[in-house]
Amino acid sequence: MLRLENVQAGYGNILAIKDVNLEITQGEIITLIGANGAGKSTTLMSISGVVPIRAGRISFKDQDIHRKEPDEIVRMGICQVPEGRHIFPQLTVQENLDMGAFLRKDKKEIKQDIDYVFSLFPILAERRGQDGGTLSGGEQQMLAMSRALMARPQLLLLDEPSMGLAPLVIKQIFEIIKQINIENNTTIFLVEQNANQALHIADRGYVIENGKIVFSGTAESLLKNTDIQKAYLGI
Amino acid sequence: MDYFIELFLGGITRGAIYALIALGYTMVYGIIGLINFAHGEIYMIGAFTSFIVATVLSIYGFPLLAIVLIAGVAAVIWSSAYGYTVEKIAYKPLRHAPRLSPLISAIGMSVFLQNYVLLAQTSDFLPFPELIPEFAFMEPVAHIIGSSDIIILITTAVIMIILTVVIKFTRVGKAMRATAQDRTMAMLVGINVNRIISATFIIGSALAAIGGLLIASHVGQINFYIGFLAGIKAFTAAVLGGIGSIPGAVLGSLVLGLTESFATGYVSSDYEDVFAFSLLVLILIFKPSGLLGKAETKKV
Amino acid sequence: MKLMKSKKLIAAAAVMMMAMYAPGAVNAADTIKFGIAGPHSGDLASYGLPSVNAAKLVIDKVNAKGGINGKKIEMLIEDDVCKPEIATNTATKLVSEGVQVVLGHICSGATVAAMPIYRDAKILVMSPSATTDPLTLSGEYPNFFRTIAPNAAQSPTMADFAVNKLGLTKIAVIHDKGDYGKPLAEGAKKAVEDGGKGKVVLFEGITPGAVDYSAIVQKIKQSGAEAVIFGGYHPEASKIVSMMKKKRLKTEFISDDGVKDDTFIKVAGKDAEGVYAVGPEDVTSNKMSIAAKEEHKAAFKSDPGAFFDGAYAATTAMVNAIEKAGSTDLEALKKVLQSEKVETPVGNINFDEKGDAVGVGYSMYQVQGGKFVVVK
Amino acid sequence: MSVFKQGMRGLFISLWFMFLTFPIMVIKVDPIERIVRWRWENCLYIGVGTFLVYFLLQYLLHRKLQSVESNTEKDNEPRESIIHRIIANPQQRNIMVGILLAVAIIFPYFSSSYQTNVMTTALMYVVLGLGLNIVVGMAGLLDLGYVAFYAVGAYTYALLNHHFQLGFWTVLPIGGGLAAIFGIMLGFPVLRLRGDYLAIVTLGFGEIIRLVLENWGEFSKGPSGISNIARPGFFGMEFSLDSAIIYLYYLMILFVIVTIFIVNRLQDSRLGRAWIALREDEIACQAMGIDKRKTKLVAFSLGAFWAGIIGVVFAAKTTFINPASFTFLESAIILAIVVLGGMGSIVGVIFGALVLILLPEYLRALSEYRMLAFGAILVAMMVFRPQGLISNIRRTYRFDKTQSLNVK
Repeated sequence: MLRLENVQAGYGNILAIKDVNLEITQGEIITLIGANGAGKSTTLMSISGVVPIRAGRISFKDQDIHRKEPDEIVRMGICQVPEGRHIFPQLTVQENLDMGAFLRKDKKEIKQDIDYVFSLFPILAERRGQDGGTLSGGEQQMLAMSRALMARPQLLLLDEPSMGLAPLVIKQIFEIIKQINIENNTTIFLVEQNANQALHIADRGYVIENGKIVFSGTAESLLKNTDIQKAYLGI
Repeated sequence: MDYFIELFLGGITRGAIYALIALGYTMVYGIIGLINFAHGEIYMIGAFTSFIVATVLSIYGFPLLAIVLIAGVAAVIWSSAYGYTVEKIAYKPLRHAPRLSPLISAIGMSVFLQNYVLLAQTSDFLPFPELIPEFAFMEPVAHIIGSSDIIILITTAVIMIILTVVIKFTRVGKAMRATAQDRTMAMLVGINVNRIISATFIIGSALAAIGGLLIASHVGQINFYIGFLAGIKAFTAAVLGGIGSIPGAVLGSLVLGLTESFATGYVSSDYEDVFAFSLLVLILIFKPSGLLGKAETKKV
Repeated sequence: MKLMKSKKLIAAAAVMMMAMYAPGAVNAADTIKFGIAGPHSGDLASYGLPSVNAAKLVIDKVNAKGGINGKKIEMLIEDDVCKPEIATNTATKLVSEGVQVVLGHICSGATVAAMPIYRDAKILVMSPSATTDPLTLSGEYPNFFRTIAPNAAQSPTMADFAVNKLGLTKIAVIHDKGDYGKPLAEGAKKAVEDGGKGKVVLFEGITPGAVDYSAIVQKIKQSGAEAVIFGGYHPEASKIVSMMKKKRLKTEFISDDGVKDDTFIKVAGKDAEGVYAVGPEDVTSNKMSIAAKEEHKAAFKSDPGAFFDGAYAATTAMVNAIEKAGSTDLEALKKVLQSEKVETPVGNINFDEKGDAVGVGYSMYQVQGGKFVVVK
Repeated sequence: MSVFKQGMRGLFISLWFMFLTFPIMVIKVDPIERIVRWRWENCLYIGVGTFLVYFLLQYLLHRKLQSVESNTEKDNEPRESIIHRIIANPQQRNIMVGILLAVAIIFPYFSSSYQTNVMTTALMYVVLGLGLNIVVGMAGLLDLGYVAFYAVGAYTYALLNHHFQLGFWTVLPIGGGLAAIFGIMLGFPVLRLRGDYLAIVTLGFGEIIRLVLENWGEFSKGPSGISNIARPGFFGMEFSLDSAIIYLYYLMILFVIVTIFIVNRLQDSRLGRAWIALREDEIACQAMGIDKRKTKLVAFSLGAFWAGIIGVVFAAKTTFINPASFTFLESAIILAIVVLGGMGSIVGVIFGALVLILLPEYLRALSEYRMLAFGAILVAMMVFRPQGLISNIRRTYRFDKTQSLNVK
């Protein structure tokens, strides 16, 4: 479904990802794990078209997307929940969700989808008139995911959904990720520092170090790999 | 009491004029964080375009109403075109540049546009055709408030309402607010940010053009330099109200207009601007983000 | 330490070199270098460009006849944008290029700033427009002449006209805070007060370029003034006059020669009717002025602008002086200018000891039927 | 992009500009005579001109892209400019400085006093730029009213000279000190404002100072200004005009050297580091125990001090000042010098001042087009080099094995 081949990208004089190759097939959950600054977020931003790539190619459903504008990429069905959530602070919860459906015109189905995300996260329904900036961290994460779902993505990119959240909330979020994957057949690309939790819901995983993919394999094989256990799982 | 009312109405009219220009500043600032110094020049170009079109039409003997409408539309079209082009040339390539670079680019653009109009047209003051007639029914109160004041007040009020509705409820308006609050995220939900920024410049320029037409017709003359002082004042008004905030720009403009009017009326016009700027300093000392500006919540 | 030492050495060397320096002799060229300085760009260009045209007309004629005593006149045109700090650069540039006489500058502030440079270089300067008093009256600039009367003559004319001619006693004096308008207004205020009959009920400055002047007009109304004396230029004057008409004020409006400009009538339109303005004495019947205007129309296909007559007169007077004196030596030129009358568009003039043109004064005009007409 | 496609694009852009400039360039009306002149030829010029400029830009862009590509292939290190390399190498730097100084010293002997005068003006702006650079470049405080302090210095000298016949050298420190006090007075209430609010307040302050000078006639002689200000003397020696110009020139050279020396030391001082840290992250700074307010105030008053000093020089140089010399545009030009040169970079500021002040003077040949060109150049410079002509180089410390071994 999504394929990255020899992708290079960076900011100014710094090359954040040097050579990234990875592939996702329809319906999978894959995870990209790595340390701070390894190039995880840059990879996602390159896919979304926010950070232009310097070399290589990115294709989605056999179409090159690396020269497309971010809005065209969203239109094709790739949606991202960025690191730090990026809620529109002065828009209400409702308006934040409306923004998620920005490119859609089917009012009726939008209404249905709103009901659907409220069923996933009932707390958001209570807060629908409140400004996004006033929500707690966990609620913001829920809102960010809901907003992304409003675009009915085929591929959902999640950047560190567990960051800064309480363990109980993290558990809930990961459960819902799995649920989204199963219920909607949404392909999920999960970037995490919390490797243990991520690998437990993922089908396959990649490990990135200094802008290069160093390991890849099924989630189970990664969980068993001793190097990875030492470096990322804290075992 | 009459004197007070006269000064009050004069101040409100002046405030309304500032508001039309200040809105462009505040919208552009809100969305890309740039003090668009060339905005005053866009206003001047709007006034010039309407002057040229109106004079040509009146020479060819068009009726007044047609002149007003065509001149107004032409001013809006060309000012917007200039606003759009200026953004594409001078600001868009600088999106990721250090913060002060677009500011210098804006100052350069302002100098350029002034001299462009000076050279292509003239350095002389030109008489602006009287597009707003003196209404007969206004005659009894004409010594207090003129017809053009009324037209300015009504137009500004209507534009404010339309703008508020557009920003609050339309797709473009929502996209503008989203882009202003978080540009990266706006991209990620599928907003074409470049197009929204262009739209902001176009709307801001259109408002400035209407301002240009109204003010030029009210004052009765224009030259290439009118944008500079009006621009600085409108910018002051926008900051006073809290830059980036649309109701703030309107409130700031009214406060500024009233302050200047009363300062002239009750103290001395020598220090009119001193009062205006002192008020600004005072308000910012006690409310560092302006009257209606939202204090920036910085997360650490 | 080593660095410090070398720096000291350099400083010492610099001072020494400077002391040795002597300005190189200006090479005697085979042309007469005629400087023209004033605002040729920027917002005040419309005051400076007519002088350039006037000088061109006169000098082209002289050159066509073979120049003065076999020497052609070469024009050096420099822009000072009416700014004092730029005017000093302009003046230095002209002086270092070996200019021998200068027509200009136009604005008083720029002229005052530039004069010491010309004075030290002993170069004759003649302005068609700089009216500030000290230029001639202080006696500090023996090389300065002008074809326009000083403010000292203008302010009393306005005050006297309002109080004695029109018989109005309550006067509002307004100015544009500028280096031209404010001293004029102050002079008018003093003249009204010294006259004893009139009373200044309001004295204020307005901000040029402000979006509207309704507040000050309301204030004039509130003060009960019967006449407004305005010191400043025509853009502000026309805005105030229009606003006064809009507010249905019947107060008389009297202003200076910055307003006595056809542009004022063009811009203010029918609101200009009845406005009084002081201006250089009427030259519309002067044959040379009419001829000069025709020349301008033929050469530039437009009507001459502000200070055209004065600039034409100044150029004529300077050219005449160079011819009669046979050199561009300041003292020789001064002698001719002070002793011999010359026919110019502003009359048959010579200059007094201080540098003001004799026989150039002010008269009062009123806008009647779209034209400035002399008030008898 | 194919040539045909580019051609179409160029054509489209030309058409757009022909439309854009249509009312202003083509129609000229005389509202009094009621004549309309249609200047269609201008439309043609704009069209052809735009088309050519478009292709020129495309060509330049193409070249730039190529060089970037070949550059990234070679190495990922950013390429250093020649100037950076010279600065980095102390030996080359000393030679360079020596040559520059020599040129500066003999300059008046090869040029007219006009050239010297213009150069003096440029040098004044070098110092002004360096002063503002402390505030904007180092401490990151956007100041749009810098000219106010310049005015304070100029009026200090003009008034003291006029009323008490105080000499240039006596007033020089007074002018600077007074400006610094004004800086503190302004800085005290406003420094807690965030970036752009600070900018507009400083702009307002600049205007207030100018308006007071304009209106308070009893104090400042109002708009008529103060004339006959004494030129600087040299131990009681008086100069002729030509020598005075040259004397001032050398004086400014000296000032520039002293300023560079001090600013350079400041940059490396504790204070300088505090400013830079403050510019980067205020909150982190406070957490590190930097007194934010005091540090900012020092930056503000130091910047003001330099403006005051140059104000005194300005008054002495023109011998006439009035409030019209201290408008907002002046502040904007000084700010442009700092940004154009490259924020925070001393060499950059010097270049910026020379370019921005000398350019309009030498563009005089273009007479009425010079301000148009000035505006266009400002925009073009920013678009093509937003980091400034010479961007600030961070001091890097390289670990050199051989050297460290030698030390042992």
